[in-house]
Amino acid sequence: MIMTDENPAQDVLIRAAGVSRTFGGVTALSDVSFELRRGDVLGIMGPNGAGKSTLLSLLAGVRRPSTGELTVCGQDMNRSARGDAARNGVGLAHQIPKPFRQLTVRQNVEVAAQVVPRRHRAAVVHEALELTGMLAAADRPAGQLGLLELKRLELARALALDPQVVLLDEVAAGLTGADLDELITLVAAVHASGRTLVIVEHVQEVLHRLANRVLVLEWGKSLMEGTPQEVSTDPRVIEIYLGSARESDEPRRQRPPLPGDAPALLQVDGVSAGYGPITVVNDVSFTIAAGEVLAVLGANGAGKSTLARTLQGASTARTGAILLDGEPVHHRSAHQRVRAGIALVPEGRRLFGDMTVRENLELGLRSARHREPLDRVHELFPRLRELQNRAAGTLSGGEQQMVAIGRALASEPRVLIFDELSLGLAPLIVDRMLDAVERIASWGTAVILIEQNVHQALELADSVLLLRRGDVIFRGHPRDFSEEEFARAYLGISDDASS
Amino acid sequence: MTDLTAPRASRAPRALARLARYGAPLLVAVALLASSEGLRLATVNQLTSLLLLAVLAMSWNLVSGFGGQFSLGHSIFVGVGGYATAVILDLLGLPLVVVLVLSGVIAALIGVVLAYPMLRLRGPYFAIGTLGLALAVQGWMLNWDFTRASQGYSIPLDQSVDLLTVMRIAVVLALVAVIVSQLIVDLPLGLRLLALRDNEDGALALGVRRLRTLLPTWAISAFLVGVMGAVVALQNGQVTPQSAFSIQYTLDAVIICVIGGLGTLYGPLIGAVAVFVLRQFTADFAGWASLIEAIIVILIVRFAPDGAMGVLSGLSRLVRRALVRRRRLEASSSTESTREGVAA
Amino acid sequence: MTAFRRTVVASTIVLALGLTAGCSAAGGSADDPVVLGASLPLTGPLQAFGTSLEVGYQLAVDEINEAGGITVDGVARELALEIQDNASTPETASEQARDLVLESGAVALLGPATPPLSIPVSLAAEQLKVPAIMTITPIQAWKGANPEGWKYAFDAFFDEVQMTDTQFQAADLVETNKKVALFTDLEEDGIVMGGLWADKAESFGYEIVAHEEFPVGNTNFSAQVSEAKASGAEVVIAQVIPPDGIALLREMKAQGYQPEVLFLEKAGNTGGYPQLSDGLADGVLAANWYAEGMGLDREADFIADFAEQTGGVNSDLGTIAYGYSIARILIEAIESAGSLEADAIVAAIAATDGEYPAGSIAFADDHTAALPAVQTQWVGGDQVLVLNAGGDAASSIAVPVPGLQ
Amino acid sequence: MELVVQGILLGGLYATVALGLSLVFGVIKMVNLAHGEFLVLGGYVTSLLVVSLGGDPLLLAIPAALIVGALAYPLQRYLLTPLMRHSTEAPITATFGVSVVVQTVLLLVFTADPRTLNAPYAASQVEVLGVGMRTTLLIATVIGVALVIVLDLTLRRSRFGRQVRAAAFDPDAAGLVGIDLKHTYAMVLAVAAAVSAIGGALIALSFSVDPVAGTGWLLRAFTVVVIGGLGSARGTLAGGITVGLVETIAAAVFGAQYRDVAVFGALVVVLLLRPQGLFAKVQRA
Repeated sequence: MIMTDENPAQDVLIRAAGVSRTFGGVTALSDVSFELRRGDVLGIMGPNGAGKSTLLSLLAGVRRPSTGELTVCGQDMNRSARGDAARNGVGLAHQIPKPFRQLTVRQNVEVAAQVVPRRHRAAVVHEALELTGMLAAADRPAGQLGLLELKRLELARALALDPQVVLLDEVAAGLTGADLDELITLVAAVHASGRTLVIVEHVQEVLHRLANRVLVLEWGKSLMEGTPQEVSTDPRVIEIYLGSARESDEPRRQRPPLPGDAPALLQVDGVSAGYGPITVVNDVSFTIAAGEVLAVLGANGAGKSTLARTLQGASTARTGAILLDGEPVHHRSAHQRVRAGIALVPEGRRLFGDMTVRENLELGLRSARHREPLDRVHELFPRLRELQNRAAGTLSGGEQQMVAIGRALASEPRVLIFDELSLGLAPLIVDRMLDAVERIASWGTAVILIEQNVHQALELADSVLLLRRGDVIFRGHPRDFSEEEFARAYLGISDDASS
Repeated sequence: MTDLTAPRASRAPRALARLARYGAPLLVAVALLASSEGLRLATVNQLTSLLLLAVLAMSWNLVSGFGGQFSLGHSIFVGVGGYATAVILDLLGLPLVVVLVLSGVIAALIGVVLAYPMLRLRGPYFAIGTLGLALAVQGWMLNWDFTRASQGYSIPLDQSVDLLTVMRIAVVLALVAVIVSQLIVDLPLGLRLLALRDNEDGALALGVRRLRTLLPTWAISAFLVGVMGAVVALQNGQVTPQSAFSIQYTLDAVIICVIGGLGTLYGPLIGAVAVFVLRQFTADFAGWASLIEAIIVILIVRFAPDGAMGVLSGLSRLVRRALVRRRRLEASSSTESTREGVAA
Repeated sequence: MTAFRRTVVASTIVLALGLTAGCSAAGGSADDPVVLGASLPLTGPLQAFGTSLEVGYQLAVDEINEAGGITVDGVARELALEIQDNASTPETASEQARDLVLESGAVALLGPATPPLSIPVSLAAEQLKVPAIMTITPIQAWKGANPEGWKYAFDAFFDEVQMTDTQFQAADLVETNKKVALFTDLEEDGIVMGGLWADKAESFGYEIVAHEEFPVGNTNFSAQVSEAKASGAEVVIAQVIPPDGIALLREMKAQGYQPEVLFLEKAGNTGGYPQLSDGLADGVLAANWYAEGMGLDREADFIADFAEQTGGVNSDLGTIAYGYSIARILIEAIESAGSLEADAIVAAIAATDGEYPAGSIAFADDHTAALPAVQTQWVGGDQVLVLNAGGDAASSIAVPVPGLQ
Repeated sequence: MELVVQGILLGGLYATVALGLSLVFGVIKMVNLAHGEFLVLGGYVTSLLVVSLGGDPLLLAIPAALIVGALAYPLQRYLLTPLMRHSTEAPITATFGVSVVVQTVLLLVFTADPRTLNAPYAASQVEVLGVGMRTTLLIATVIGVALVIVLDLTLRRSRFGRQVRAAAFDPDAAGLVGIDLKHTYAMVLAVAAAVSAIGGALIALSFSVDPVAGTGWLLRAFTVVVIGGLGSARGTLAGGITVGLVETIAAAVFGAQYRDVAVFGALVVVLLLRPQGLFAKVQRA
């Protein structure tokens, strides 16, 4: 490998001091400071929306900080242009590998190697391929690779920049078992070859085995920094991952327990789904009855959202069947399933931002004349009546979530799926949303609740589906649900690599 | 039969393949040049038209196929090349080779000047912008005394070139176009180009500079099309703004590449042959010719959107899969193995 | 290795194509008919010319074949007319001209009408050294395209210089204030003729009070018409293509501009133009190459045979007569040369001197035969002769322009 | 002053001509190279209806619009929408093929002769602000403004319009609220074709149409749409008026021969300075 001459002043490769980044009024990252020394492996963790990706994009020079000082490999990132980072010794490997599909593996790596001096190129390409074990597959088109190979290629491409710092964005996502082990070994080898690493990761195992320090982000701020051990035992960290129990003593659940023989309204039978070479949901089966709340739990990347999209029809199931009232619906498109009675409150709400609240709600109606469902929505969320002429894009997150729920309710769904209901919402608002879920279920609607806040979700649920890397690892009543399973699914601490 | 699935091609066959890729077109060209004396004049004339069509398509393919920038402005370079040749021959009377190269260089320079602002546009905006540019230029040329409008700028008869020579020039030009296309794919420039087309963000993140990659490609493409326009002018004996700057040239390039396979090395060649043969065939149907051609284009876009090359590679994949399956079956039956591959 | 195989496939295709094309040799034996080629605008904007010429060419060829064909090298051979449609595009015309000679074995070419198409065909004829005769191609424009002089191509049509006299001569036949408004488009002939009219006006005692220029495909004439109207011109000379002519007429009608005489060149020679323009072109004048009463050879026959087909006695009928005439000249030249040798045929064409339905034709040294332009006025479906070949009145002109009233 | 009035009235016609193109680009994000042929077809179909049924061409333009719209629906549904999944070039190429097909069929059926629509007001004049103006252009402007208002209101107020806006804003989320994207896209092209057909009737009424006239009008429409901002009905009106003014004033200042150069030059300049259009709000990221 080609190292620039050692210079003690360059020993600090990344220095962030009070770095913030805003997107049109929304603060994605606020006042983050840390230092990274040569040879370090820094892990970054935090729930969705905590600012991890934003931080990484600043480090990679894809975006510039709004305020604060950020120096990466001696370069002031406040002044860098697109691609400068790549030329300056920073390699980035993405969560979802996007290779140049029509080029061969070798060519993919060669594209990256163009930033190194001509005479070193061949050596750098060879080293990158060798280190990542892609030498044998060098002449295959990248479009034909499997997931693990794609991840290797992604790493090889980053290494071909001959970087001092390699940024890894959830490279373990979608990998399981032996594949995951292999990847961890590979990343360790990359580190051993003298690179400094920044690893953004949900799969705790990766951080435990690789990182010497972990930075935890929440709401765009740094929550704590410490060793992997310190971090994973810190109650604050556990709380942001699992959610806190509710303060109030009043039980949320008002519905009587579900009779054991309630007929299935929605039946899901052996459904698998994914995108590209990746299988995200594997052989999932469950049933849900009218008025039942099914909590779908699992760590990030476990396949919850993909399951939701597959049920609703936004993605197609590769195998298996989905039956509504015994009627197969898995061949129908999303809009037909809405009419059949399956509605989704999508992650990130997906409102039509330039339309008013009223327009958003009315779009959900099955017909323009049949407006009764809106009365129910307004009864559930009286605030929406006041907001009805505001553009949906200008509302606060909680208000937007109300509109998203209202829009889904307007189609009078029999099955309502919530994807990450509480994501990015303040605790008080989350409370109100979960109250609404209880109300909706009490109307006889079957509710599939995908939720980060495990404790609160369990309070409501009649049954639980726990996913881990696409597989169902627990299905049953909430009371049978053990803390171990929970920890295994979320933090991967007591992982058995042979699964 | 070699094992097609062998992951590793040893060095020798790869070098051989490379030699073949550059050598074969060279051989074909030399064969054509050597046998050109014996060809009928009709063949010579048709071959010239075919080769020019192929050069046009290959050059456009560099920018729009490999580079992913859907240019609707390439007719400008046909016109510039044609006029440059006619005017230089008329006024300066330089040697023909010099005139041709000069025409290409002028087209390339104009190409760079135009591309510099145009490349700021993306996607459909680029297509609309280049189309607007092509029309503005044609509108200007139609109204500029210099171009002699519909009467046209004739190549002085004493400078004119016989059809056999024109064909030889076309052969050499086509050879250059093929070699340049190959080179671009093999060289770092081509890698960057393909990377930009496949995933622009990814390429930029890896330090690929957009303008530095696209501008030279654009210049090469404009050069080839400029020389092609010059040869068209030689073949026709005159240039008029109406025909030399005709949008039809760009559309021909699009049609050929769509039929042959956009962004492939040999797609434009196959497409040019297909379109040429089709046009010979439909010439008997007079007014119906363009209808038939348009319907074929629509059908190809609808049912084989990757063109002839897409169909070919699809077929070869099928054949390969069938071979592999057969071999696997043979292997499993010979070992009496009961384990069936899960991969099936 | 697939790249290698692809290369082989691609090069084989190219080679095979070259070879098959090379093998299919066209015969030239004495039993085969003698082929005359024509690339015609059978579709596209110049369609009317193409279809009319085709009728004329075919008529001449059929006549000869019925009479037993032509004698070449002492053998009587049939004539065959090979026609291809160039869709009104110059580069296709050029391509087809070469193809007709090289592939179809045409011994001579007949022209496609108008300079943009005739010039490339003439150039191809020179390049391949085959005789070719053009028509419906004003001779100055045609001559200008090849300053060194045509050696194999000929052109029989009117001369723009004489033609541009006819507007003033015709205007003299009615009472006007001798103020002229010109409307010329920016096609080559528009520029050339616009210049000629502007130059000549004074010598005829006219004054150009407005000269409006506009690109081809212009639709909005409001500013131009209001300027012309304001200038008080009672004579309007316009050179426009048919759709632009309709737009111009509509604007004139809308603004209530009623000149005494209106010459609508180019557009006015479209068969059935008054109907196409919903009567606005009724009474419009246009220079013409054919009309009843010119006293031409077989005039009555042609009118009887084709007037119904062309919707009246109009320039389309004239185009048939002109097509017939040049085909006839070519055939007679081959006959008199007695061989298919290009130089012999060229010499025979150059020696032509006779009466034809297009007029009396004899080629000058520059290979042009200037035929007189006349002026006609649209009356119903006919273009009625108002100014004869001698520049004198033939019949009275209806004023002011009836269609604009 | 006269120039300004003329430019504005011409702009009204241009807005009508460009409205459909703008709608298609704005909602479907597709460049429709067959737009000009919708216009020309409108002119021809209206003309056929006038010949066979008799009556006022403006009234008959309405059934003609329905016919052209009905032709466009399956085109989007069964040809173009499926192609959009493949690449952005595929639908562009297909619409180009469609435009050639329509042109050739029209040439074969009707020959290359221009066709006009006639009415008592086709070649008459009215006074607007003391400036004499073609009645048809005034009608075209009134219809153009009316169409812009109707389309704008439809998009804003009607259920269908909201579905269209939703589909344009976020095609995936549109499916979530029960919007059939394929049907919506096909309806959008049908509406665009119908509006264009009315524009074509106005062209035939003011000037004339011929089988190959579509290309010229397509480019004019492109200019209008790019200058006005893609996908905005009101922007299209503003763009139409701008182009009308540029054209009229350029013709007066530089001479009519440089009219097209000025217009296309303006197109290129606007594209380079503000690819989203002069009158469009900058879209939020």
